[in-house]
Amino acid sequence: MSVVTHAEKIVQIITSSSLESRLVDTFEEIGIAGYTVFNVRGDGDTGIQDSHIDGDTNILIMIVTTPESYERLMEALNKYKRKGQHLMVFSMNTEVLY
Amino acid sequence: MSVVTHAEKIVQIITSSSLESRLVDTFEEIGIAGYTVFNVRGDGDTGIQDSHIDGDTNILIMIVTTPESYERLMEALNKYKRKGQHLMVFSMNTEVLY
Amino acid sequence: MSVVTHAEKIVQIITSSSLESRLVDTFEEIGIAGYTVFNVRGDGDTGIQDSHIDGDTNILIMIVTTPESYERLMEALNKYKRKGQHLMVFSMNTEVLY
Amino acid sequence: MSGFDSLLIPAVLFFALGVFARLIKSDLKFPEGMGKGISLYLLMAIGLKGGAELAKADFGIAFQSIFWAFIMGLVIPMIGYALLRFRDRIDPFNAAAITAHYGSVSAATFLTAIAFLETSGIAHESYPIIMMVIMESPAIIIGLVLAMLARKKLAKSKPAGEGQEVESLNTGALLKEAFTNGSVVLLMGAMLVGALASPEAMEKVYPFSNEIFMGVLCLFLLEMGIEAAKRIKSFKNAGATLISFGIIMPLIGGTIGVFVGVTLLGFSPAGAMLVAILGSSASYIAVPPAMRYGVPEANPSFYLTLTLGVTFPFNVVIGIPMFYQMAIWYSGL
Amino acid sequence: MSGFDSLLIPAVLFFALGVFARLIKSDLKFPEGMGKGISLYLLMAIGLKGGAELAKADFGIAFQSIFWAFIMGLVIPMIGYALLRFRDRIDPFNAAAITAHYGSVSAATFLTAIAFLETSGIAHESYPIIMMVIMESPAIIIGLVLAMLARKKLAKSKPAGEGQEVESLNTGALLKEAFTNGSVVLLMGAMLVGALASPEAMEKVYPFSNEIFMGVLCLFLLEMGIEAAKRIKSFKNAGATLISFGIIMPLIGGTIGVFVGVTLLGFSPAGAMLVAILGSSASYIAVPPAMRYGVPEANPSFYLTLTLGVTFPFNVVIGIPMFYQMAIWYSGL
Amino acid sequence: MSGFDSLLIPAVLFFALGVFARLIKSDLKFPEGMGKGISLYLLMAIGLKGGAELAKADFGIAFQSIFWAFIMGLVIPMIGYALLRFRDRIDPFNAAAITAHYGSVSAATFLTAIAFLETSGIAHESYPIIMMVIMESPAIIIGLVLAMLARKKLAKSKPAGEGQEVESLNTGALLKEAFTNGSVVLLMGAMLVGALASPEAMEKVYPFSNEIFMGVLCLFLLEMGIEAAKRIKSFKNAGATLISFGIIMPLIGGTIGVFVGVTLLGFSPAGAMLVAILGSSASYIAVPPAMRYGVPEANPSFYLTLTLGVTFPFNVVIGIPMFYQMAIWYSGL
Ligand SMILES: Nc1ncnc2c1ncn2[C@@H]1O[C@H](COP(=O)(O)O)[C@@H](O)[C@H]1O
Ligand SMILES: Nc1ncnc2c1ncn2[C@@H]1O[C@H](COP(=O)(O)O)[C@@H](O)[C@H]1O
Ligand SMILES: Nc1ncnc2c1ncn2[C@@H]1O[C@H](COP(=O)(O)O)[C@@H](O)[C@H]1O
Ligand code: NA
Ligand code: NA
Ligand code: NA
Repeated sequence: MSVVTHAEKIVQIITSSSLESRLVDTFEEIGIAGYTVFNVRGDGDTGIQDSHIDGDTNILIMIVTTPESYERLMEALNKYKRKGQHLMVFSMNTEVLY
Repeated sequence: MSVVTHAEKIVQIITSSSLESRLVDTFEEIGIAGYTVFNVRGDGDTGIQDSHIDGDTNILIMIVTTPESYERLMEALNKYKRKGQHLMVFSMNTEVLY
Repeated sequence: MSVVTHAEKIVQIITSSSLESRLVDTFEEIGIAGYTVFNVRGDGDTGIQDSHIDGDTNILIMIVTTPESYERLMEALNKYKRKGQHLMVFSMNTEVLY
Repeated sequence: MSGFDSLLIPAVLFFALGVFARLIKSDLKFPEGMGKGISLYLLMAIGLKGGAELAKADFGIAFQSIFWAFIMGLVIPMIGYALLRFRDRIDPFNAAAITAHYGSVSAATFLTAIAFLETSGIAHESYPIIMMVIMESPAIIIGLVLAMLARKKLAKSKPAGEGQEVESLNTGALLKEAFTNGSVVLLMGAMLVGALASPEAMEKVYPFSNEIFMGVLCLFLLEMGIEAAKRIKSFKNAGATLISFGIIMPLIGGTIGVFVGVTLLGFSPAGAMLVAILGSSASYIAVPPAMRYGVPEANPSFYLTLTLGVTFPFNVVIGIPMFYQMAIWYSGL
Repeated sequence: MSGFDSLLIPAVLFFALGVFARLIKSDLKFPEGMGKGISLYLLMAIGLKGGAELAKADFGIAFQSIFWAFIMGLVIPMIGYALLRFRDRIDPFNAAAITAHYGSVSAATFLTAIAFLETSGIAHESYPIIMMVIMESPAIIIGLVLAMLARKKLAKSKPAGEGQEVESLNTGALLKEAFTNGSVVLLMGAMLVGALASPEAMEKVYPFSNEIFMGVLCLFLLEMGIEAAKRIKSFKNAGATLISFGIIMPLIGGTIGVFVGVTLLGFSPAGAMLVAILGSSASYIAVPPAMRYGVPEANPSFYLTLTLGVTFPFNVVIGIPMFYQMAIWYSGL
Repeated sequence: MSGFDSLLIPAVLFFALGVFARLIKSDLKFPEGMGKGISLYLLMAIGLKGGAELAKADFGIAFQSIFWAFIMGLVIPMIGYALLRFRDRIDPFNAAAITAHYGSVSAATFLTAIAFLETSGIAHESYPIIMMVIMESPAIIIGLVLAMLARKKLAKSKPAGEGQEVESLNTGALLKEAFTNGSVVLLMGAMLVGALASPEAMEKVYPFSNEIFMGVLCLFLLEMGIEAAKRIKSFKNAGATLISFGIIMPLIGGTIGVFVGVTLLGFSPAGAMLVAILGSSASYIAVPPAMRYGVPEANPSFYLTLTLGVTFPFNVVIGIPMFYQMAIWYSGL
């Protein structure tokens, strides 16, 4: 195939919208300039989150990142989790078209 | 890297919003407690689904699951499909941060 | 496991909503009949896109595709990019349940 | 109001604007959720209004209205099914799913009919509002039963195994859903509120529920115009048989409605026209989701193309003034 | 207005309809964002109205109202914390997070109380509106401080390392947030606009902010009914202690409010009832997000179940007429 | 109305509130789609109103208005381009994309100007409404043409291959889009409805389209204030040249508008001020999406920062009262 892609990582974070601005600040601090946010609903240990009131609204943040930034990002997110914040964090491999 | 992740599966289901409550009941039955729902639009064999009227609204349900629950989930979804329901089901590998 | 899945590709495109109708036309031209659209927000080189005004609204288009269509799609998207359009394009492997 | 004048009521003009915008491929579009939000408002408003009036209504006529609404909801989809299955033109699943829509009602069409009357200052009975509530459910049930019979027949002609799974569709749950459908509950509930609340209390609500009603309806029909025109591109897939069904069926349903309204219920021509619209219009709110799950064998694109793309515009532009003239003429016989 | 009549005001009836719809598992639901949009409207409208009236108000009473609102916002959550921690029934983090909600105010309950008065044509002071603004913030601070103390205590009893990280929560930022909360800013800002703009200019805004207000409130309470009923399924998890707290706490807060309103501020029974509602109602707008981040150890499902599922319905159905009677009786002593 | 009073009209105060909320980093925000929904309402309402009045308007003046609107839409972006390219300060693509916005119109600014007049009870011509419709499109075309020329020039100075692909942008489709833009269609369509529908029918729509208009506008400007203030953080990237362009350009456009309004069209000072706002304001609805696809080489963050973050607040706070005074003074010469 003529199209060349680059192996990178996708990190996805599901959390309450109340943490959005703080996470974004953290991204800036560790030098991550791009991210995408989805407004989502969901269910889990902390009950139904169906986005009808502010305390009840989930977001999913997706970051496509190079392997280097990936480590920094995961460590920053891990720190959040160790502070007791509820974040669901997972990652996948991806091929990015430059 | 100091951050440890666990290999799990992501299952994504795209279907009409009319099936949401039934699918959620199914999740509960097979012991899946967490899921995330995206309101989406789309096009496919059954025509444009652009979320302006109820019969016309797509959702995407995403479930992050351990390999064991994965099999149970896929079988339950397969059963839906064999009953003739329109579900688009696909899965990916993921690394989850606990 | 009794459930059989098929290896396919997921292509995701993040771009401004102003390109949606044109991309959809392109999909039709290269014979891709199904796709799913997410309304998203985001940040990147071109500034915050938070979906409050039309020039400021991001979408993510997701296409699940066979390996053959995948190449055609990526080439078509690459052409867009070479024309200077801002698209973020990346792909993943997936297992699809027929 | 002559036939042509009726096209010049603002709501119908905005509908036309929506269709036009889509035809010239304008990027005019409503944000997600706005149409759904507006239709909640409209159901609430019409319910409140109907309830306040029905509180002072004749119980006997109300009961009769309910009875005949139920009958219409059963008979019309059966006629539709027979038409669609004639010479086996349409397969039984699509026939069942499509016809279920015609037994039910399109609230937007009904509200446009009320706008048509109110703009011309013509009084009308409010019983048709309660009839609208009643007609949401029976059609769904008919659709499911027809599909179930088709499925049984198919299962017999096939080796066992495949068929049985289909059988296990939970019909009880589906029936329950037919009666707890959101628009039924909201409309019925708002009617109750309108009937229970004191007139003074209701007066505080009227600026919202009555005064701005016509304007909101215009905005809603603008979106409905866009939605209707979107379906045009599916006309070719649907085929001539289905498209013509989308025009013939409302003619039949509307004629039945005029008869029910004038002869069986003794309504004025205005009231009978509203009953005709109950008969002629086809739901695209409650029924499509029910059919999607209950009759997955049918193609949703068919029924949305027909109800939204053909029957809805037909009724808004032609049906409303025509059935009104028909009711006047028939009342005068 | 007798106690029973008060249940028949449209807003309360729509609340009941929402609860009912959810209980019968109707698929009635609001599009995403609609509830949030409506509550922006309601805050703006009540702010404009309050501001226009406060512009001609007595500065001394206004100042006293602010003072006592602040005190209520501090005292009520402390009482709540003591109740919850009694015999160590509820762990300190959940106790802190829950009680913070009770120091703050539920705008929907407050607006329903105003609807209750206006429907009956009873005049009321407008100082309670400014009190509502004041009470949004101190409760959040109390909640954070209580949780911080609990965290310190826990850290001592544990080996170092784990605890310290928790400590580093940025409390300064959280306090700032407590005061720049969206509803505080909108309410306060709309009050300023109402006070600054000329009466002629305000008159052009009134059809939107005043006339349709009651109707919009009905639509909002319909959604709140659905949201409240959704929490019922979490009652079992929450347990009897928490559920009964959800009823006892508003009784205490409301009684304090009646005392503050009648004795300390010299309000009419109508005004005192509004102060009682400030005391008895529990926030579910500003406080939950603050607690989610500030007290992550607490379970959000608990506080939403209590405030939305127990206290909100209790106040709307029982609290409002009851505190009004209490205020009348106490004023007459 | 003095210059200072004009700042106290509710719509402007709400704009200031939105800016303030954002500056103190309040979490006040509108749900997605709400702003888009409100702007559909505002376009519909202003169109209906304009249409009803234009139905009785002078055809000659209407035609002249259209003509001069078209000329303004062509001339203003050319002046802007020349300014931006002066000493090659801004690259041709960004210059083309930015200047296209200034040829077009900001509906929110225009509506605030109308609110300014109506709050003070000053009558104004309605021709500027039709001029607004006309001015949406030519600017887009100018922007595309300027970018195309720049691209040709660039292609010559580069080896073949790369340039050609860029060339293949479908300009025909882009022109079509300039004329079928959603707000053009809605505004034009609503004007037609307003002109065609009978006055009695329109009266039923007025509570929605006229009476609540001012209040809805307040809510809209609150959101616009938040949106405008969001752009402030991009000021540094944009640089001093662009920021000052965002203030100089509306001064030029507004002055041209006063001249066109008073001298060429013979409007009252109120009408001429509206024409000035057409000239001075910059679109952020129709033009940004067109430039995104049509001039992908330009940075969208630049044009949104300028139009929303600089020119919009400038016009709302300073431009409107200033151009009104200028029109009074110039009319009196
Ligand atoms: N297994 C899962 N798969 C997908 N999403 C999940 C899962 N568990 C939790 N979530 C999402 O994460 C949010 C918070 O989860 P929890 O902290 O468990 O309440 C939920 O509301 C869901 O949106
Ligand atoms: N190839 C595909 N890639 C991504 N989404 C798809 C694809 N095919 C279908 N979909 C989604 O699934 C929904 C239903 O598809 P269908 O049953 O083919 O009409 C569509 O509306 C799309 O949202
Ligand atoms: N690294 C990234 N990860 C995820 N989404 C991104 C990333 N970079 C950009 N985006 C998305 O792509 C959009 C356009 O990016 P840009 O062209 O860099 O402004 C942004 O608004 C984001 O939604
Ligand atoms: Na019907
Ligand atoms: Na309280
Ligand atoms: Na301009």
